[in-house]
Amino acid sequence: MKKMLAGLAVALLSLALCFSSALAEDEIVFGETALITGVFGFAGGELHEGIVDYFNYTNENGGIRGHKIKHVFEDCGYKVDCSVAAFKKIQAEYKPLFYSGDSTGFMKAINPELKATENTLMSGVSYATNLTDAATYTRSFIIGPSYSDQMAILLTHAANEQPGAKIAIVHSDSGFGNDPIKAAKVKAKELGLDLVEVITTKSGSVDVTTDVLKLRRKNPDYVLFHGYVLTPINEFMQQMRDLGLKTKFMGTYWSSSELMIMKGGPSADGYLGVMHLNYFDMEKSPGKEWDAMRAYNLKVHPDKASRPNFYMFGWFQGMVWAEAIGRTLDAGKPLTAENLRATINAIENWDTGGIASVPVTFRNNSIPVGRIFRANIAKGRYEPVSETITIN
Amino acid sequence: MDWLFFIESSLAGLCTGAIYALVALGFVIIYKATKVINFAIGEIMMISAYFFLTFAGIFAWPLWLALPAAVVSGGLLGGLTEKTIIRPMLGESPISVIMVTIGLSNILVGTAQIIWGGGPQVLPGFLPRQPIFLGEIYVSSKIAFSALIAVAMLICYLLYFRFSRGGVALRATASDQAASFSMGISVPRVFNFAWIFGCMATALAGILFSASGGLSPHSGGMALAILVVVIFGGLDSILGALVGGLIIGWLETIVGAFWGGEYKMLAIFTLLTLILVIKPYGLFGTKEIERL
Amino acid sequence: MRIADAVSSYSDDEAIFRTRTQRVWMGILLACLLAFPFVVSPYLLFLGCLIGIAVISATGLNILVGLTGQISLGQGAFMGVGAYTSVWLANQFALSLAVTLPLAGLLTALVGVIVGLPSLRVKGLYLAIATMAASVILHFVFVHWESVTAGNLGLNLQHAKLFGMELDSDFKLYFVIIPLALIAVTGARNLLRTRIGRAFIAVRDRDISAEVLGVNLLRYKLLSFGLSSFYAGCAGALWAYFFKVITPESFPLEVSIFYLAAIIVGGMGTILGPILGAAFMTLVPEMLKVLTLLLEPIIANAQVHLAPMKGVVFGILIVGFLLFEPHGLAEIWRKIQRFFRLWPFKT
Amino acid sequence: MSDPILTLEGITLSFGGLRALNEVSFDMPEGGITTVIGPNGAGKTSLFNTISGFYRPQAGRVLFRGKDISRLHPPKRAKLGLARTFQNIALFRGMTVIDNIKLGAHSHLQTGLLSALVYFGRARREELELREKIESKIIDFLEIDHIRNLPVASLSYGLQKRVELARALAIGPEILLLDEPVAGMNREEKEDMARFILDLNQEWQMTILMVEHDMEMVMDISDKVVVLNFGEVIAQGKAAEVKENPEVLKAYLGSGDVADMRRRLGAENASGAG
Repeated sequence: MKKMLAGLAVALLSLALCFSSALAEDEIVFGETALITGVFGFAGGELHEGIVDYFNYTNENGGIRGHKIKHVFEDCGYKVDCSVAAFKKIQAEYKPLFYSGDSTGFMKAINPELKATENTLMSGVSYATNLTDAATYTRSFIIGPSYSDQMAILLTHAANEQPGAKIAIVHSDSGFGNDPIKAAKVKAKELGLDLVEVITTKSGSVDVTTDVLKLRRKNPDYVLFHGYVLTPINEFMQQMRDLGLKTKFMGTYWSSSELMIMKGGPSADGYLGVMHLNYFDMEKSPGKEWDAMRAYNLKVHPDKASRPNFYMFGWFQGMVWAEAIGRTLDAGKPLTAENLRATINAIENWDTGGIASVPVTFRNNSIPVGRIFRANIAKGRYEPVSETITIN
Repeated sequence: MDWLFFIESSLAGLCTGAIYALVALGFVIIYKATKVINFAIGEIMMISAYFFLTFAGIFAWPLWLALPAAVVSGGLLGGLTEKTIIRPMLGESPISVIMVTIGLSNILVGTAQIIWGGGPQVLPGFLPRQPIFLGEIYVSSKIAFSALIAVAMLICYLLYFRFSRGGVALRATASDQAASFSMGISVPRVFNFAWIFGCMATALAGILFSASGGLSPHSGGMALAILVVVIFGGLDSILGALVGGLIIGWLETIVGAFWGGEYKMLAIFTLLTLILVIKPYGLFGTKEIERL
Repeated sequence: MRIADAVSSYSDDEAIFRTRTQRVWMGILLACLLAFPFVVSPYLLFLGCLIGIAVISATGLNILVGLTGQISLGQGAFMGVGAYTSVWLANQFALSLAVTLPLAGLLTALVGVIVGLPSLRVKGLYLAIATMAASVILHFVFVHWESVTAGNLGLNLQHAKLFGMELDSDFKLYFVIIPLALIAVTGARNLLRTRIGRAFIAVRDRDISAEVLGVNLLRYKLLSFGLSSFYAGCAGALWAYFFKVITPESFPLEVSIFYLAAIIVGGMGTILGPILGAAFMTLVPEMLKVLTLLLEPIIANAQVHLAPMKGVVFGILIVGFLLFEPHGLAEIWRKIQRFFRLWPFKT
Repeated sequence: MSDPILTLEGITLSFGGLRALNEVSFDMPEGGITTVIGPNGAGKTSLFNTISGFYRPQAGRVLFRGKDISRLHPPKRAKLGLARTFQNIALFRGMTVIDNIKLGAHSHLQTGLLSALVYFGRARREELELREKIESKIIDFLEIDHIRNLPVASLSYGLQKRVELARALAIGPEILLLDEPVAGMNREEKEDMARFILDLNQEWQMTILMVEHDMEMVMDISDKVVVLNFGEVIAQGKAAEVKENPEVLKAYLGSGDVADMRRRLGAENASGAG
């Protein structure tokens, strides 16, 4: 009885505390619904650390034009109602300028709310094709090419390497997995590629044998994977290699991390991923910012010598936000949503010092640009194999 | 109709089915003894696969040691579960017992994430990879060897339960608890024993699945099909577990091969609905006699 | 301290609130609910609405599981049916919430009755899996009936309309959700003191005896499924109006489990239980976040490291309540009441 | 005594290969007390279950006031006025005494779902009327007013039996089937129960069919006794006649092969014939 009352008191007290934290005058606030738990937690956790590290790094180097960054976040494990709650809480208390959303569902759900906020712009983990609709999503943008654009980049690369090649697409049966499939079919036709097979697997699929059998019969030159994080990709590649198939494998951003493909062993060698960012591990430095990031990571996380591409995503996202604010301040404009939006839309051929693998240009709420990287299993790293591919 | 493809798919499906049968057997052993439907079965598979990863991958034990050690650890986890949270619930309403195992599954997922992190893992390869060709017919050796191991374990179990003292005690308890108690069988020990053995079968299947399907704290979802298998075969029927496992494994694979992966769950759950309408207690389950 | 309840007529004895004290407290509670949206932050207002929706759904599930003793793992999918129905009706015909909500409830009730059909032949564990099958099949329908559901893309919804007014904020929706939740709870409470409620409990406690005593099992099991799904459908419709977007992934199996957990933690088979359970289970993750924030100075990066604890705590709550307080929060509340009723004479 | 109110014609019921009832035929005079006796496992409870419709006999008919009710579902039979109590008390443990009794009246109430949800109009009126009726007739009569709001689980065995009787009365029975109404009671409780049964029969003009082991009580209050053994009627008639029937004495009261009989009956019990 007494214990319960005490518990209640603690809970109320903590609620009160949580609403009383003061905000310093010239701080700029960024909000985030992090994705630390749940099915995508392993990727979201790295992404989150990338964001945190970038903000700390910026603060240690004087902030954005002298403004310190305050970062507030909550973990929601991919649950929309929780994310909405977190957004409202952070919005009520801090009115952040930028906010990172943790799922496509959340970013869609929050859109009306977001438009009603004073000054908040949102980007996040989603590359959903819908979000490129700038008329509906006036306050959201994508930090990279949309899933459809990613597929288009991969297909373009295949068409360049081998005109008229036979293509198979393997995707998961989920909102994420189904997103770009229609667009990809159209694009393949446009590029004169021969789409021989589209395989839908249930998410978390265990046995890929029959799918491999199908692929063996069609013997495609390229297999494109999309919609996987805890992938059956390795199993696909292994069985197909065991069968002696010479197919090349490709995958979209979330399927191009070091966490899965590098564990695939020899059969994963030569896997092609699409990235608008550079990887954390590169043969030679792509730029000054990249060096600074590595040095900073080494300083604060001496135990983590390598990072997957999700970390880069987080760092880059923070960087885009800071750049938008910096440019707006430089232009002498107040930090309103309209001004920030205009600044982002105007970003053209921005050199990120090696964080992005391409010059950054915003179009259609997104950065429809990418490069193809190739997995070199022996060296344990990805290597760029294509020039910048831009989708119009 | 591509008959070669059909045969190849059927073989792959039956191999998956053999592993399903192994999990289902573990499930049925637990159900027969304690009347508990274990919704945490997928998570026990997942944790056991992490045990194997730890022993074989991190401690670098040889396979002959790591595999049995992981299986036994999975069994001990089952025994511990029975002792701590299942035993106090015996005799409670089915809903309470189901929910306690669902609670357990949440605890196991969180624990796995805390201990091993949320990232995907690849188990050290211990299955042969050379493709097998039976004439024209291709069989993935990984899945074929998984099935062989599962079948070997199944046979051991069946022999054990038929001929050993422990097996007799288990069967006696399953058919009449009060009578077995009066004959000097320690019913609580049999319960514990059933959980240990049931979870050992589950653990092995978990390792086999993860060996080709990859592993993460959320891999437990793979066990959803097992619930279909046991209801389809009959909750208290070992024969039902074996036949149900093979049929469901086969059906799932064939539907996936010919219609697409998105129809797999639909197909097996539709079959489940049909069987519930036609034979409410599954193919081989016994109907409970109701009394006033 | 109260000594006894003086009751002068059967009508008084059958009333929900038998004493003056109870009525006064109820009045205070209503006043608080009314004042709530005027004084709290948008975040707490959001949580208030969320709890209101959860209360409706949990109360419905309690009718089926707690009162009638039929296990269902389909509550989440039923909410989905209600959500899709209301969104489709609202988008196609620009109907008001006053129309879409009952229609969503009715259609869901129909689906619930169909899903409940196996309950005539199977019980307990078999029924649990049968309802799970229904939710898998419904999920498939949500994904693949693209002309109605738009598949994986999901549907967007404009602001709800009611009597010519746009419900364009949580503040306005609150005044729809909370009264509906009160109506839902009162309905369940009323049901409990009539022949239907008694028949439900009789089916739960001893179905065969109930049948011999004149209760038609077929009718009451299906009635319970239908009624429970009606509640779920209404809750789902409100959920859709509240979040303004639905996808097939909005209503996974976890939602069904969440509601089962809520009525277990709250106290099955009582009226208060689902209310307390829905509120508690909605607030626990929020409380945990606050707690980890407080631990931040002590444990570096506590927010990140303790995140997986949420699942563990959810599991421990279920197991812990089942093992140590199977009658849930409602029972704890009763104990507190008894304590204060006797206070200060007995401590 | 007048025309039979209930007639059984050649009832045969088997479970798997086991025959629980074999060609059972007898009838019950309206307004009388009929008692079925027989050793454990003779098929008495199966007979009750057949009459209330829970078991479907393979052959034979049940006639109620000359009308064949063999195909009616249990709830319909309850509505006709076949009320019963159970050998092992079957009260609803989640309800209070008064709610248990009210449940008995279930089939006579009309309240629909909507009315029930708002508890207004018919629902309210009906509930209050029912309460009034139960209070004035049943609760007073059975002297259970002090426990009406208690949960049934907290009551003593004797009181639970009494509540079960109250619930059966709320059905508004034409025939009251009592399955071992005084089993397991102490002397005082037994006397109370016997008094209630006699009152019901004489003052309420109620027809009663009873299964009972307590021979003293059976012989005291029964108008007619039916003896079952191995599912067959071996004798029926007035108590005094049956008592002297040599067949009955041999099969039921005789001691010679009782042990053997019990063993065989035990086997039958275990296989679910009850």
